[in-house]
Amino acid sequence: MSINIKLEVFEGPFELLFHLIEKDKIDIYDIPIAKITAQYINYIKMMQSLDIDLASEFLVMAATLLEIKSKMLLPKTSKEDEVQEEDPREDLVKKLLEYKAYKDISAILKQKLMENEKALCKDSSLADEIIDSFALPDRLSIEILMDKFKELMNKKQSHKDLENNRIYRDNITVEDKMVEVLKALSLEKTVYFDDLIMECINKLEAIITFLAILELIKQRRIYVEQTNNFDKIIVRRR
Amino acid sequence: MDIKKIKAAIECMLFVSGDPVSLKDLSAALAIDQSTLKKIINQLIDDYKDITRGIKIVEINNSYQLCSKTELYEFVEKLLKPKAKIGLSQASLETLSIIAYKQPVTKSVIDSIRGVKSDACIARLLEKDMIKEVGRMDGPGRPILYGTTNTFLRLFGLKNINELPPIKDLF
Amino acid sequence: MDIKKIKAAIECMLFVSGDPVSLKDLSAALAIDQSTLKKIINQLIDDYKDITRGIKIVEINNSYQLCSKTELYEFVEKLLKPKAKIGLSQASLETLSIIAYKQPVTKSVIDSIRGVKSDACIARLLEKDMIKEVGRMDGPGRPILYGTTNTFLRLFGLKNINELPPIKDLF
Repeated sequence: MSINIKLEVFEGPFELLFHLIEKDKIDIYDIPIAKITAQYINYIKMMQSLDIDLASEFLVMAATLLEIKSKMLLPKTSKEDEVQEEDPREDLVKKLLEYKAYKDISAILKQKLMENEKALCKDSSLADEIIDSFALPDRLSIEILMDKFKELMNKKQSHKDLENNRIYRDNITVEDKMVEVLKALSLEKTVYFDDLIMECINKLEAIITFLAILELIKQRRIYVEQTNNFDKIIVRRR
Repeated sequence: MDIKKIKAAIECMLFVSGDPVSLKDLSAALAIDQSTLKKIINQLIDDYKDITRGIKIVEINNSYQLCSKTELYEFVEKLLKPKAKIGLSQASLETLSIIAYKQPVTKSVIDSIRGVKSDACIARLLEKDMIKEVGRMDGPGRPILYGTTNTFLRLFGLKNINELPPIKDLF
Repeated sequence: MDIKKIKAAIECMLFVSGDPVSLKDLSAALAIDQSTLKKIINQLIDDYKDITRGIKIVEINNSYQLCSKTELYEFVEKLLKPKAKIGLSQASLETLSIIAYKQPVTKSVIDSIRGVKSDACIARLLEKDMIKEVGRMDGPGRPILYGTTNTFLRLFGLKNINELPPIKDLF
């Protein structure tokens, strides 16, 4: 007998909390924290028992909920204190409301996108063609070319950093590079070793690329060949 | 110059350019002052509403661009086969909403509002030219500040950022 | 379908396509027989002759394409000239800068750095004698390697390629 479990996947802890709040039609300004905490932790336990990777953010939220719960259990010392003391739930509620505002607006924006993305424009290649047909001046400044190249390489660098989930100062890892090399090989059966190196932004990245290729060869996930001495080295996927 | 010819010249320039053209550049090319030109362009925008026309002019940040009419999308779809739609996930849409309303904004602010890391979403939005780096914040690490692009405005049918639907006032 | 809407749909499809579209493809997308459609397109071609229009439909081998009107070229030139003081589009300038610094280099490396196809730019740079084929890479496909020309050196005032200004942190 098979059991069907319908499990909703939540992007983050706020989304999960909102699901729990909406499910029980709870007043967001007066969240029964003990009940919600229990439900939240149950959900996390279920995910863990199913071996689903949980983002650390979910655990941070569980800790936050427990902290609020314990604060609310503390006896109030006097009536005056009660007036001054702020509700331990206040911060959480504020954050939940802010998140909800953006979640709601994203639904409205989605609607707008669905309507307007059907309006297509024309690419600008015709203008490029006309501009390129103009005569070149007698003398051009080399700085234009250098600036353009720098701009391109910087743009590429920052995109790469984001794709790899790294802060821009952090160094690229061999593991990152292995994934990149495999990705390149998933698009084309072979790539040139030279191309992999030439695309690197700096020496460090080139060295890491080299290490990643060695590691992939060791793991027998790629192989490398060279027909003759001094020929271009070809990297192939297995 | 005859107003009819001005209209033709505007259409011609917008067609060739493909990209949005600023009122300023149009005004320089036509040697007509910007406020007169703006009136003519608004007339032209009305002319395009005619049922026999398949294209329209959209205004984005004081620039103008030719686009196909949305209501004729079905024909484009039949002709050019299903071209991939923009396709933004819920997570990317949330990230984009936060950037749209809070720009210029850093990744850590976005992360804190969403309660999760937004790196992948930001990378996708950059790739789709919906957002761009608009500078760096002073202070440690000099984090990147993000803002929306003209592509974002066009795809969401907004003339400028002030046309965003009002968000609930919470704070 | 109403003839007015058909005209709008034709304009819309030709605009989005950019390239010539065959009568056959248009007829399939509109579900109208080719001979009826041809009559409507001919009417549309006449409509475009109106003085307020800046574009026209040209027929090439039973295919149709939208083009800007030649008599309005002066405005296109006035619009684009200031943007292109150096006689190169942004796209071609990008391509040229990569070839200058990374030569000899294959098209696939250029494409990967720019993130878009560079075929048209390479063709136009070859035409302007700014770049040339300098050989082929060994291995499958034997892709063409590009490098800069003497014309390039002369225009940028360089004696040889080693005089390119060095870029820090790159090699």
